[in-house]
Amino acid sequence: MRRGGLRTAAFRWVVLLVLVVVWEAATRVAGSTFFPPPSTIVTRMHAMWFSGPPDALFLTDTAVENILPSLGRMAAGFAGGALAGVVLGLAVGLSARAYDYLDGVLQFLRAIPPPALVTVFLVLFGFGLRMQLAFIMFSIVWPVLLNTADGARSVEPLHLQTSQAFRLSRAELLLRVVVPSTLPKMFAGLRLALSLSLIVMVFSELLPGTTNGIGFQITDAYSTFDLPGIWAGIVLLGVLGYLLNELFLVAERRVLGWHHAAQQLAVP
Amino acid sequence: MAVQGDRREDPHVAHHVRVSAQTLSRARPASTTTRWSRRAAGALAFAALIELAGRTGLIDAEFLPPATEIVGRAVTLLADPAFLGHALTSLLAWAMGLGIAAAIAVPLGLLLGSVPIIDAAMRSVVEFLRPIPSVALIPLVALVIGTGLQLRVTLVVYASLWPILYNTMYGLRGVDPLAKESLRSYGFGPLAVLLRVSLPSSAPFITTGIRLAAGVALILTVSTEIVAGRGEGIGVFIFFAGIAVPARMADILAGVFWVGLFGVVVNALLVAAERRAFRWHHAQLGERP
Amino acid sequence: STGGSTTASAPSSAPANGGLEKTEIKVATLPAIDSAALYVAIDQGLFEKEGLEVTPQIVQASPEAIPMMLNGEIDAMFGNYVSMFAAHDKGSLKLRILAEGSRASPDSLSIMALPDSPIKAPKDLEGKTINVNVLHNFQELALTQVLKANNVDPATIKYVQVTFQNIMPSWKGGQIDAAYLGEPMVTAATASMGARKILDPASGPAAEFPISGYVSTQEWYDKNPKVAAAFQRAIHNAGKLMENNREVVAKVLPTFTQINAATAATVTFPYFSSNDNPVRLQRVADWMLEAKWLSKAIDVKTLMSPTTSG
Amino acid sequence: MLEIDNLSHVYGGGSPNAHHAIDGLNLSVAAGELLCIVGPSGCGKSTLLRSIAGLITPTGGEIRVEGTVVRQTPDNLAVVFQDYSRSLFPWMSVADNVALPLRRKNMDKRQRREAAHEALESVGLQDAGRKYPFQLSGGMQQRVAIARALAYRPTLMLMDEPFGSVDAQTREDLEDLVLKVRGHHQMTIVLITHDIDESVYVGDRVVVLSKAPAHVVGDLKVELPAPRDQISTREHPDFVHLRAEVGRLVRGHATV
Amino acid sequence: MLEIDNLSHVYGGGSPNAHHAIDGLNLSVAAGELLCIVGPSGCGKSTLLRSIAGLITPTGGEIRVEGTVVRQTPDNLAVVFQDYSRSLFPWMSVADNVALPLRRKNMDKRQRREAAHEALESVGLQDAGRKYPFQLSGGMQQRVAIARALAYRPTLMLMDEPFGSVDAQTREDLEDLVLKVRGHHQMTIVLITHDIDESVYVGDRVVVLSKAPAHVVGDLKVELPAPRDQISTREHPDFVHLRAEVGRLVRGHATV
Ligand SMILES: Nc1ncnc2c1ncn2[C@@H]1O[C@H](COP(=O)(O)OP(=O)(O)OP(=O)(O)O)[C@@H](O)[C@H]1O
Ligand SMILES: Nc1ncnc2c1ncn2[C@@H]1O[C@H](COP(=O)(O)OP(=O)(O)OP(=O)(O)O)[C@@H](O)[C@H]1O
Ligand SMILES: [Mg+2]
Ligand SMILES: [Mg+2]
Repeated sequence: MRRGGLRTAAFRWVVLLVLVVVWEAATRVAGSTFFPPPSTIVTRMHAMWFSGPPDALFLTDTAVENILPSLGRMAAGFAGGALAGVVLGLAVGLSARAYDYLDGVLQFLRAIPPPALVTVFLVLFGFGLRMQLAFIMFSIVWPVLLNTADGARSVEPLHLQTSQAFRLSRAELLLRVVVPSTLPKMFAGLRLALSLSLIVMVFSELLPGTTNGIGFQITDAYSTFDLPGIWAGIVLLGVLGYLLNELFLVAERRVLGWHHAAQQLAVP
Repeated sequence: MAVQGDRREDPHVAHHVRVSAQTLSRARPASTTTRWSRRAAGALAFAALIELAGRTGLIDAEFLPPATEIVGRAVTLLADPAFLGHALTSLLAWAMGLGIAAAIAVPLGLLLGSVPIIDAAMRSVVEFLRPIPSVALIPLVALVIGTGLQLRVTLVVYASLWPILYNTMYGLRGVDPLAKESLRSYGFGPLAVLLRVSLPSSAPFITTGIRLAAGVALILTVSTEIVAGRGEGIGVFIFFAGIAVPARMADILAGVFWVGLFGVVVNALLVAAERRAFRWHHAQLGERP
Repeated sequence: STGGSTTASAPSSAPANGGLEKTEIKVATLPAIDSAALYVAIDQGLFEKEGLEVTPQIVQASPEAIPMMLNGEIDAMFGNYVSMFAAHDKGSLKLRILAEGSRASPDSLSIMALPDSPIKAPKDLEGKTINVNVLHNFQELALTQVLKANNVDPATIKYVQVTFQNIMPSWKGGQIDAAYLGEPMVTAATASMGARKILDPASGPAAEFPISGYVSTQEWYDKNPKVAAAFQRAIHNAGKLMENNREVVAKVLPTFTQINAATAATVTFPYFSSNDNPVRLQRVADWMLEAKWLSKAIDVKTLMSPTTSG
Repeated sequence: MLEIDNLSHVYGGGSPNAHHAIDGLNLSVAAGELLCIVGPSGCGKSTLLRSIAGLITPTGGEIRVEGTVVRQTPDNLAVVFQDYSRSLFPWMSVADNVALPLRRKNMDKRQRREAAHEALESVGLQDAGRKYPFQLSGGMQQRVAIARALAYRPTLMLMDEPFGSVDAQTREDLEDLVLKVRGHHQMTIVLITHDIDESVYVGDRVVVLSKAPAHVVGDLKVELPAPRDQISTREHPDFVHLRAEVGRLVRGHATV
Repeated sequence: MLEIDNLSHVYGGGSPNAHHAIDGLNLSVAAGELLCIVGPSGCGKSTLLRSIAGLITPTGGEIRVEGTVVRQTPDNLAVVFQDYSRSLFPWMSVADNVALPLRRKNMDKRQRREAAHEALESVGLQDAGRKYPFQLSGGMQQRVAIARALAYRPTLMLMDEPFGSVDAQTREDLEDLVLKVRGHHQMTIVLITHDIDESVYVGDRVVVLSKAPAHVVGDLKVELPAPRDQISTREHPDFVHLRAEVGRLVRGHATV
C-alpha cells in the first residue's frame, strides 16, 4: 500500500518534470513572446515574490502584500461558501418543503453571471473585502449545495429506516447518518469549490476598489501586456491550486477513510 | 439529568423527531399542485424582496430597480429582434461549450477514475490546470485560436469540464464493489465492468455534474461576453447597457433575468430527464417516480 | 512619402486601389468618443477615397485587441498610448503608430466632487481616494503632473480601479471621495447631480495630453506601407473635418457608443488630431519612464511615420 | 401489546404492476410473548414487519401497539432487518453501530460503550468492536445487527430472519440468547423465520402466513416446557408434532 | 477440476489489526462433484470462495482451476454471493439482471431473454421478470441471484449460502433444482451452507472448516443413493449418521 503510494507519487512527479521539459523546449523553439519558457517564468516569479529575506521565509514585500491577502480572501470565502452550501444543500436535500420553496430561486441565482451583478454587489456590500467575500461565496456555493443536496437525497433507504426504527433524534439522524453518508458527494462538491474559490478570488480582485492580490497583479500585468507577469500569476495559481488540492485530499482521506477502505474491497 | 428526562417526555420534541423522519423517508410526498404553488411562492417572495428594497429606498433604485420594472423591461426585450439575436448567439456558445465539455469530461473521468496509472500520470497536470482562471487565459487563447465564437466556446469548455470530470471520478468511487465483483465473476473484463456497472451506477452523480456544468457554462458564456465579447451575445448586450451614462440597470438586470430563467428551465429539464432515465434510482430511494 | 518605384506613387488623393497592398482592413476600436475619427472617416467616405474599405471591430478594452492584431485577425487597432508603450517596452509587441487619434481637450476629463463634498479645491484632494478605469494608465499619468503643478503631493492620492458602470454607485456610496470622469460622464454628472469640477487633469503640463492613437505592428507596417499611409491620411483628413464641425461627430457617436443624439450634441469632445506630432507623444513616454512604468526610454519618433496628409 | 386489524397493503397502488402484498390480516400478540411468523418467500412477512415498525403506511387496516394506533415508529422498538448488511452504517465501527441507538436512552458515553460491548460479547463478537462492518463476514454482520437491537433493550423487538447467515451452533446459541433476554427484560418479540424447527423451538406461538397476498392460515400455540433446551426440547414429542404441523401448513402454500 | 494448495489469506497484512482468515488450506474437487463447505461463522468460507473466483488474491498458496493457476476470474464460472441483494444491479429489471452475463455467451437477444425467463421460472419467479430488484422480497432477490448463475450454465458454480433467505419448501425445491441442473449440465459446484442437513442432502462430499484461520478439519464423502429424494434420503440411516458426524465436527469449532 504505502510503497505503492510512494511509487505513484514519484511517477506523478516524473510525468510533471517531463512535461515541463517539453514545455521549455517547445517555447524556446517557438520563441513567441506570448509563451515565455518556464525558466523565464520561474525567474520572474523568483524576482517578484520569492527573493525576500530569509526571516520573511524568502517572501518579498510584493508577495506579502499580494499573495497573503489573496489567500486570506480565498480561505474566508471558501469557508463561508462551503458552510452555506452544506447547510442549504442539506436543507434542500432533506426537506421536500424547503426544496419546493427554494429550488426555483436557487436555480435562478445559480445561473446568474456574477460579473453582471457587480453593481448590485457594490451597492449592497460596498468596496473591498466584504464585496469580494460575497462574490466568492456566491460563486462557489453551488457545487457544494447541489452535490450535498444530491447526496442527502440518496441516503441508503435502509439506513434511514434503521434510524427511524431506533427513533434517533433529528440531530442524531442528521449528524450521524445523513451527513456521513452524504460526505463522499459533499467532498466532490467541496473539491470543486476549492479550486473554484481560487479562480473566483482572481475574479474578485478585478472588482472595483481592489488594490492588491494575485488577481490584481495579473490584471495589472495584463493591462500593460506584461506576458511573463501574466504567466507568473498563472503558474503561481497552478501551484497554489495543486497544493491546496493535495491538502484537501489529505483531509478527505482522514474523513472518508471508511469509504475508501470499503471501496478497496474490489480489486481494481 | 432532569432536563434530559424532560426532553424525552416532551411531546413537542417527539413530534419534531417524527416529522423529520417522515420527511426523510418521504412517506407522504406533497401533491404536484402544492409543490408548484410552493415554488411560485418562493419566487414571488424573492421578487417581492427586490421590489421592496427598491421601493423603500433601502437600496438606491437607480442601481437596483424594482422587480416589476426589471420584469417589465425583460418582457419588452422579447419583442426586440436585436436582443433575440444576442440571446441566440449566447445560446449557441453555451450549447456547444457544454456539449463539448461533456463529451470530453465523461470519458476522461471514466479513464481517470478507473485506470490508476493514467490517473497518476494526469493528476498533477489536471490539478495544475484546474485553478487557472479563464480571465487570465483570454489573451493567450485569443492569440492561439482567435477571438469570436471559438474563444467563448473554448473558455466555456474549459470551465465546465471540471464539474463533470470530478463528479464522474467521485461517482465511480461510490460504486458498490460487490456489484462490480458480480460482473467480474462472470468473466467480464474491466471495460465491460466499467460500462455495465460503474457507468450506470454512477450515472445519477455524473448527471448532477452535468447539471452543475450547465450552470457554469451559462455563467462563463455571459461573463466572457461581458469581459471580452464582440459582436453579439447577452453579455455584450449587458456590457453596452453598463457603459451607457447613466448605466441602464433595468436592461442589465432584464438580461440577467433571462439568463437566470434560462438556467431554471435548463435545470428543470435536466432534472426531469434524470428522473426518467434513473427511475430505478429515485424509486429505490422511495421517491415517487 | 511613396513606396514602390514601378507602381504609381500615391498622391494625397490616390485613385481607388492605386497600388495598395490590400484594400480591406479591420481595425479594432473602443465604444468611446475617442474613436470617433475612424467612424467619421468611414461615414464621410474618406477611406473610400483612399481606396480602403475599413471594418471597425469594437472591443471592450484595448489590451484585448493586441492578441487579435498579433494573430492577424485585425490589421490595426485604436489603443491608448500608455498600454501600447508598456506592451512595446515588455517586448510583447513591436509597435508602429499609424496615426495619432485623440488628445484631451479642456473639460473632456475632470476630477469632480459631489455638491456636499468637503473637497473644494485641488489641495483638498490630498490623501483622498480617486477612481481610475485601469490602474497605472494615462489617467494617473496626467493627473500626477497636474497635481504637482498645483502643489498637491501625488503620492498621497489613493487610486482604485473602478469599471465604468460602477463609478456612479461607488461615488454616491462614498467609496470614492472624488471621481475621475471622462465624457460623457462629466456632462451627465454636472447636469444630473450638480457635481463640481475640482481640477482638469488635462491642463497645465498635461494640456492636450495625447490619449489614444491608431497603431499596428511593425511587421504589418513593413508589409503594408502604402495602406498605412492611406490610412493615416484618411484619419488626419477626418480630424480636420471634425475640428470645426461638431455635427459630423455627433452624427456618428450613437452608432458605436451608448451616447444618444441628445447627449452627443452637448458633450465636450476631445481633440481629434489632424497631424502627427512626435514631440507631444514623447511626453507620454517620458512621464512613463519617470513613473518607472517603462524599463528604458522610448524614442517615439522611431515608431511614427511622417505625416503625408496635408 | 400488539394488535393488527384487517391489515392490507398494496405496493404501487394504481399502477399497472401494483402488488397486493397483504390482505385482511388479523393478529394480536400479548405482552411478553415471542411470536414466530413463517410463510412462503415473498408472501409479505417483511412488509408486515415494516408496517408494525411504522416504516410504511399500510394501505388498509390498523395496527395498534400498546393501544395506540401506529402512525410513526412506536417508542422502544427495535428491528433486526433481513438485509442486515445494508442496515449497518459503514462509516462507524461495529461498536459505534451498536452504541448509536443508545443515545436515545439516558446513558452517558461510558455506559453506552459498556452496553455495546456487552451486547457484542453476547453474540460472540467481543473482539470485533473496533472493526468496520465491511471487515466482517456476513454472519458477523448479522450478529452485529442483533447485538444492536439487544443492546437497545426494546419492549417490542421485531426480527426478520435474524439467524439466516450463521452456522448451526451459533444459531442455537443465539436462539437461546433471545429466549434468555426475553425472559430477563420482558420483551415482546416478533420473529420471522424460515426454519420451522426454529419457529417451534423459540416461539410461544407460531403464525403461518399464506402466500401473497398474505393472511393468517395457521396460528399454533406452542406449549413446550420452559426453559427450552436444545436437546431435550427438540426431542419432546409435542415439538416433533408441532413442527410437522407447521411444515404441513407452510408446504400448502409454497412458491416453486 | 479445482485444486487448492496450502492456501492462506491475511486481510490488512502489515497493519496492527491484520486478520488471518485462511491458513494452509488444502482441498481438491473433482469435475462434476458437488462439494459442500460448512464451518463456523466468520471462519473464512466466503474468503475462500472469493479466492477461487479470482476476486481477491490470496496472500499465500495456489488455486488451480482445470489445471491453470487462478490469477483472474476463470472462464465459465458463476458465483452466487452471500450478500445477494447488493450483487443485483438496481438499474436493471430482474430479467435483464439474469440475462446480462449471457452476453458473454454466443447468444442473440431473443435467446438471452428466453434463457433468462426459463431460469427465473425454475426458481419460481416467472412473473417477476419485469420488476426491479428493490421491488422484490429478500428471498426473491436471492432466487434471482441463483437464476442468474443457473442461466449462465457455468462449468464451475460457487454458491455462498444460496438458500439462506427462502422458506423451507422453496429451499427443498431449490436444492433439488441444483441437483438436477448439476446432473444435466456437468457442473462442478462448491456450495457453502450453514444447514448441516442440507450439506449432507445435496453434497457428494462435505468439507468442514475450522474457525479462523480456516483449514479443513473434516472431509466426508456422502454416499447416499442417487437420485436423492427429500423424504427418503433424509430418512436413510447413512444420512442421519453423516449429519450427526458433520454436526459434531462443526460444533467442535463454534463461535459463541
Ligand atoms: N475486507 C476485510 N478486511 C478485514 N477483515 C476481513 C475482511 N473481509 C473479511 N474479513 C475477516 O475475515 C474473516 C473471514 O471472513 P469470511 O467472510 O470469509 O467469513 P465466512 O466464513 O464467510 O463467514 P460467514 O459464515 O459469517 O459468512 C472474518 O473474521 C472477517 O472478519
Ligand atoms: N417496494 C416494493 N414495491 C413493489 N413491490 C414490493 C416492494 N417491496 C416488496 N414488494 C413485493 O411485496 C411482496 C412481499 O414482500 P416481502 O418483502 O414482504 O416478502 P417476505 O414475506 O418478507 O419474503 P421473504 O421471505 O422472501 O423475505 C413481494 O412479492 C414483493 O415482490
Ligand atoms: Mg422478507
Ligand atoms: Mg460468508
